Amino acid sequence: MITLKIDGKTVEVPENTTVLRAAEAAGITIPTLCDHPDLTPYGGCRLCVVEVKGYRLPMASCALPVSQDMEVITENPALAEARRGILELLLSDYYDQGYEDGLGGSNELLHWAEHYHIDLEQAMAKQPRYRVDSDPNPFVWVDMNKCILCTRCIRACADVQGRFVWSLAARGAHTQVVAGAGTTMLDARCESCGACVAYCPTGALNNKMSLHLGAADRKVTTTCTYCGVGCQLELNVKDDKVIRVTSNSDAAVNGMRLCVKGRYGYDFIHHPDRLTQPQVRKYLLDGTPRPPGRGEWVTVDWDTALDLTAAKLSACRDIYGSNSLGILCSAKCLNEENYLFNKFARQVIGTNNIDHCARL
Amino acid sequence: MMEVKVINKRALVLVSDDSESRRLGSQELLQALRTEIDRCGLANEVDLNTIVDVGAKNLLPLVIIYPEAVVYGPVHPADAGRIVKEHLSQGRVIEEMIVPKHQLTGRIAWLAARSGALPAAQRIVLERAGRIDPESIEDYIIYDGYQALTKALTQMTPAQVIEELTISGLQGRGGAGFPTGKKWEIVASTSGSKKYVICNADESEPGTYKDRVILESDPHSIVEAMALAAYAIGADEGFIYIRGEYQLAQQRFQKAIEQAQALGLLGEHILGTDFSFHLHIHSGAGAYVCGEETALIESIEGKRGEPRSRPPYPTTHGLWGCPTLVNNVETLANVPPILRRSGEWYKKFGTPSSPGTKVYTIFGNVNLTGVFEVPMGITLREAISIYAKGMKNGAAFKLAQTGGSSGSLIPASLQDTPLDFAATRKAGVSLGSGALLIADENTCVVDLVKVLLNFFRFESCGKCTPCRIGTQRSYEILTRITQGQAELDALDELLKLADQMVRLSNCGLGQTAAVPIRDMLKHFRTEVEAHIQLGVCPTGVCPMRVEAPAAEEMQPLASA
Amino acid sequence: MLIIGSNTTEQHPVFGTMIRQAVMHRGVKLVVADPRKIDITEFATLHLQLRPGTDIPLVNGLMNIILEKGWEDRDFILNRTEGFDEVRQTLEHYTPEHVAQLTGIPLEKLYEAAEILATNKPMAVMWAMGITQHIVGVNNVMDLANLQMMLGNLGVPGGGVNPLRGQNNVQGACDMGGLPNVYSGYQNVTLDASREKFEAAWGAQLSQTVGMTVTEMIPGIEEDKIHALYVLGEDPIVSDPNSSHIRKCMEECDLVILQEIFPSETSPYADILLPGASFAEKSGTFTNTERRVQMVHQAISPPGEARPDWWIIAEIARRVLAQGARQVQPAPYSGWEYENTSQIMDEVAALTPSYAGVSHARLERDPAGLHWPVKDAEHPGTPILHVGQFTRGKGHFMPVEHVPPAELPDEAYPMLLNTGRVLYHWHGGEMTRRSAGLLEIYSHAKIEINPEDARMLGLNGKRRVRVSSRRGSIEAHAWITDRVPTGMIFSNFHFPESSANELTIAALDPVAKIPEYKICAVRVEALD
Amino acid sequence: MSAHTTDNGYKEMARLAIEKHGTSPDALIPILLEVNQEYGYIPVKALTEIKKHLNAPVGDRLIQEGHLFSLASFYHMLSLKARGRHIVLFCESAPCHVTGGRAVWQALQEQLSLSAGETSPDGKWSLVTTSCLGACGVGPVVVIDEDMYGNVTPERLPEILSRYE
Repeated sequence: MITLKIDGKTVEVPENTTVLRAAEAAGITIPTLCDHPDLTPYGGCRLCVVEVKGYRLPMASCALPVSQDMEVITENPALAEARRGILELLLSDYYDQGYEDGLGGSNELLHWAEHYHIDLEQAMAKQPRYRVDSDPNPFVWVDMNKCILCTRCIRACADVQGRFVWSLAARGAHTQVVAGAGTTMLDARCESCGACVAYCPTGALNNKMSLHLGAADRKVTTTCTYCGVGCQLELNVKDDKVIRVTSNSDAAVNGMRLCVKGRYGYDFIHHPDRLTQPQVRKYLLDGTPRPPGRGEWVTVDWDTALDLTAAKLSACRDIYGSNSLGILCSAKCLNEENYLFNKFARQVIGTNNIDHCARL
Repeated sequence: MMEVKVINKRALVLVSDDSESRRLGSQELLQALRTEIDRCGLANEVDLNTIVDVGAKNLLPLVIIYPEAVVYGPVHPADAGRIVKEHLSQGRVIEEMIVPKHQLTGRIAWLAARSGALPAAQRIVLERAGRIDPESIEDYIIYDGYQALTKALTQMTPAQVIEELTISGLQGRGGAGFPTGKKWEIVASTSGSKKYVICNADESEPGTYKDRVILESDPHSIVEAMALAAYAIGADEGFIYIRGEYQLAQQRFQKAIEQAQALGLLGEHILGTDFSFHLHIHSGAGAYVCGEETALIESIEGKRGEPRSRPPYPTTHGLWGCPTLVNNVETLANVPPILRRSGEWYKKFGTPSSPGTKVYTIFGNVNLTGVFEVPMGITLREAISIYAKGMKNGAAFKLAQTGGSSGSLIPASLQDTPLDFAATRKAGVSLGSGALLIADENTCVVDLVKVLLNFFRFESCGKCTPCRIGTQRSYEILTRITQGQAELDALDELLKLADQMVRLSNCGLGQTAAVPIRDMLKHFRTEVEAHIQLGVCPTGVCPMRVEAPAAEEMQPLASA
Repeated sequence: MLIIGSNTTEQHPVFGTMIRQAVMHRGVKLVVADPRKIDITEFATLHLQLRPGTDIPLVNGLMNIILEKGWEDRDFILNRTEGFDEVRQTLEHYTPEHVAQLTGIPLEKLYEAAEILATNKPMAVMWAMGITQHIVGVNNVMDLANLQMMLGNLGVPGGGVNPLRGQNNVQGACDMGGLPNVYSGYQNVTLDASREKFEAAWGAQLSQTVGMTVTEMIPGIEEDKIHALYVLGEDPIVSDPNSSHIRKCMEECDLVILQEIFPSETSPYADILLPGASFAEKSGTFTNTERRVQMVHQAISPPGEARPDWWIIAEIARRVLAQGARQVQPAPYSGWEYENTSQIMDEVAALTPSYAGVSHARLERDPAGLHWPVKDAEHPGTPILHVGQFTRGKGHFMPVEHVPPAELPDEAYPMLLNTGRVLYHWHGGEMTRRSAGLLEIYSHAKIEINPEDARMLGLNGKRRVRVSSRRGSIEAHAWITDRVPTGMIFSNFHFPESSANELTIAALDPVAKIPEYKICAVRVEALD
Repeated sequence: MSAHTTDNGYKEMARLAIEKHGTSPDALIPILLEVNQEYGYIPVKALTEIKKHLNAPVGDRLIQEGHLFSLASFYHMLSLKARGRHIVLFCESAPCHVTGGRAVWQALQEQLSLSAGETSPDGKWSLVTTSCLGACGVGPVVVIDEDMYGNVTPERLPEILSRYE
């Protein structure tokens, strides 16, 4: 363990911790844009500079490992001025066309700019440098005019997803983030997991499906409905609609990771094909024999549907015996629901003919 | 193409000419000297000039003669004949007229420390340049080659090798002047089963090509030096990162490696000892920033040349995370001579604070351009007068830029500052790589700095905000000034950008990119303000109107 | 790490990303055994491209080499297991040379694989449907357990046999008694003690005989054994093998009740269609493949009249109990009055030892979830099974012999069909085909065909193929790729119009009754 | 520039470069230099072929076309654009600038009708700026293909350019 002093507070952290993380452990927030706890430190944006005793110039705390008896100052007028300078520089290359992005108001660059009282209007670039919406990926909206080259997307794709879709191209004033060999994301083997969007601090990479949908009323943490990994995700809800799915570093199974289906495959929930009314075949209501093809559907209320179902099931059981019924429960449904189906088959019907698609 | 220039002996005579000297007859002395020089037919070989603020009044007027750096004083007009005849004509120093060194004060106090030997006799780094066949290891060996390695491997411990270097006082020639012995010591004392030696031959500072000359004319000296370094720090593998454009240097170095391997001077069990060393060439691919040691390491590792955050430094976390020694070509070239002779021997050259010699390249608006090696501590004025044979077309000297793009702008008022690490640092000037760009009165400082910033905005790796965006914004402001489109507050903005680049950049590139801006505003503010307030470029270089769109369109590389 | 029969990066993408990172940053050595050059192979130290259906020879061959080299964990075998000698005898026929011939894997790769797997400890085996969906699925799994016992890799963190469950809550559905032979928590229906416990709890007499599996029920319709089906969120037409046969059976069924969120391929055969709620519209729990029980939280209301499935089944249960012959006595858990799923979980906990300590309140407090068995309200859960001791005491080695797949290519059907899913779609595709973006990226079924085969078939630039088996035929786009070896094609079942399950064979594993989805013989023809 | 610009040509080129330099990370830039030397630039298809040989994590990353592209676009000696038959390199560093480079640059652009980085429509010329070539003693410097011209003036340019077909 290493002991150091941050803003006069004594902090003890493991070796190889960065000063920024050590400060965080001590409850001190150092502004940063390029750093993220999940990603390899980069030291690019320089917003996180601090003063360290023994060093002439401010140091980037996100890339500086702690050392024994280090003395760090994280904020003073000179550092605030330095941060304002960095933010102004970043904003001078940041162009906002004015649309409502798909992040729901979580732009870290603008957050810090406001924190340091920067006149956004004056500081922002007046001209776009890139085409807005420059990639055809159906999930990821790309607007490189908002890119501050923090490379979180690149590192997310490398350190989290392991796919290496994004990289930096060119250098100096022309440096930019590109997919693959200057191709589209999908051509660069993108799996559309959206990790790059989740880590982007400015909305240069954005949720295309959520553009113009604004901020969520609330976020509901739940378990993904697709595969057996059981990722935790946050359903962002507005007006009783899911407008976006986000991930959270705290999730025990998956952290910030999600796959394309988990993050973006949610729109089936609101698909017009959804069954919204109980339906029964007309012949059942008429009490006539079953026609070929079972005849037409009639929409009914719940009581009708439930009574009819109960009547038909009891009849079948009473006529052919309990074991003439088969119950298929579902690996997509809740534990509680599957338990009830098991109870239904065994207690109510009296059969062990219950199974589900585990084998399929 | 470029050959090493044989340096002509010429002299520079400086006469003190401040008000006190004048009162004591310096103008008459000047006149007398000029007459005597003309009379002896030396007008083409001797430069006569004045100097002010030289301290001790009892010595005035005084005369300084370079390259010997001899100070006479007080000198009367009547002494002019003797000085010209004996000293300038016959090369005999007039001992009884010399000012004792302890009496030297003021801006010439440093001369006390200066060694007086003639430059031509002091070639250490370029000792063999032009004298041997660079593609012949036999030639190298005949001229004392591999003696240092043999001596080190058979008679010295690694610690003794480092000790000798420490005694020599050798400092890194890449620009920062870090003590070489200390650097070796750090790497040697860092534990690690694998260590590397890297020779930084990514010589990209505009105007600097001394390393190329060394590699092309004496490649074995670097092979030997790297082997010595490896022995001293406990490495068994080394890389030389040679600038991609230096094809001939790469070929010659490759040949040198093969020859050394064939003779058992590289590879396993060198000279029958337990010491093994494998040396590889890594070609640069065109990136100025790779001259920065951590960017260079990234580049060897197959990545973009983006400098790392430091600490940790390469001495402990270098190539592939292993302790790594990175030295510049010129630094290494000094190593075999030091070990062959001794650290004490080396210390006799140059100044006490910066022992040894320095190899310079000089170019620009001067009569003679080229490479020369002299003891540490010559002045800029000497370099121009003696080695570059004066300004071209008799134009007036306006400024010099030392050390390539990242160096300082030195105005005429600082011409007499000795070029060594300590003195330049004190004067707020960076010695840098040893490139001396000499510009005359027809050069517009704004135009020059704009060119420099244009260079930086493309050579910045783009990683950190202050450098990537700061260089671009600075370039845009400078462009506006040359177009007559700037307001006076643009200068404050420039200074602010420069300050951000210096304080907040990740590496030296961003930090030094600000130097020309600061120097320009420090030494040439009037000229810059003339562009803005009067709407004229005093030298007539700048267009002072909008020729093309100020900011170029940037095209995304992506097809999308 | 050994991945066998799992296309991890596409089927369990988030685990896939973790494996990639482990390889890159923790230096994990990865061996992938798969007939296809699936994505994860690019991260593999070694890819064993075995012939489909030769998993047992491969695993036996690896064990043979391990014994030959003396890499087995003798302490573990001696102290923690039994039956090793029989396995050793079986392994004798699986010489590396013989195995190389059976599997098509070069000899040196077998040796290399054995060395990587045996000398890097701990070593984890991950597998999925590529192991189980064979007529020898159970044997495959047992053989992997043999391998891990031999290497002492069970009951240690980072080791183990790790099945990756296909669906989000397969684990939970099994845990909850959604199987014909067990009540919740794998309490056997044929065991008197279990049955009596549930009879007392539910107040009803319960059946003593093991019920029918899904793969028996549907054909059972034809045999007049089954007259009514109540199907919850399933689409047997698309997801079961040999679709045309399934259609015929469903057609005949007297009563089909389908509880779903979308109309499906099965709904034309239904008599009553009950609109259920999606995962976003109800609260409860799912249990993931690591046996981790986690909360599902309702975020929005169900659309229209749709209702959570627990509400619907409870309503039906009450109504069925109210009429007809079967009577239920008053008992602690005989009723069907639930206000929420939390109450249901309390009932589960009361009746299920492995879930005894699980409650919604506890899961809300600890969002990391609980790994069952959770023995009581204080028990922390069990992330790793078999630490120190196997459930049954000693781990039992089971000798396993190779059995060739039920249907292999012949003259009429010369190619082998392998089936599975792709990254962008899910199972029958009911949800993912209704996600605009997913459909945009992957809009129709693609059949993977090796370039060499494509040339032989005269595909020559043509896009579409017809694939036929003894059971049916489909048309689809061809994707010419060396992901598949020659002689084999790969198809998914996400698109009903060209679902691979029109072709697959309903040959079942004798124990687990899992169909052999992974292998059948087909014929491929180029179209237009 | 002898390699074939066919799929097989790229394949062969990639194979040879890998054979020569290996697949460790430090081989990447040498491989790219080799390809650039062969074709005069780096065709994206060649990147794809190189990538195929690096089908396992190299260091802590899996090498994709993107990384190779990123490198190629970072280093100036590597070009991602096809270039003309003759490449005119103009040194735009300060030493050449103060000795008259500015005028030479204007003249060069006018006489070739090209801006920096452009290639003429007939594929004859590519005009490329470079930083210092270390020939500052004879600035301004222009390099055409392998030939270096020092002390260039606007007046000398037509004669120099006329030497190239």
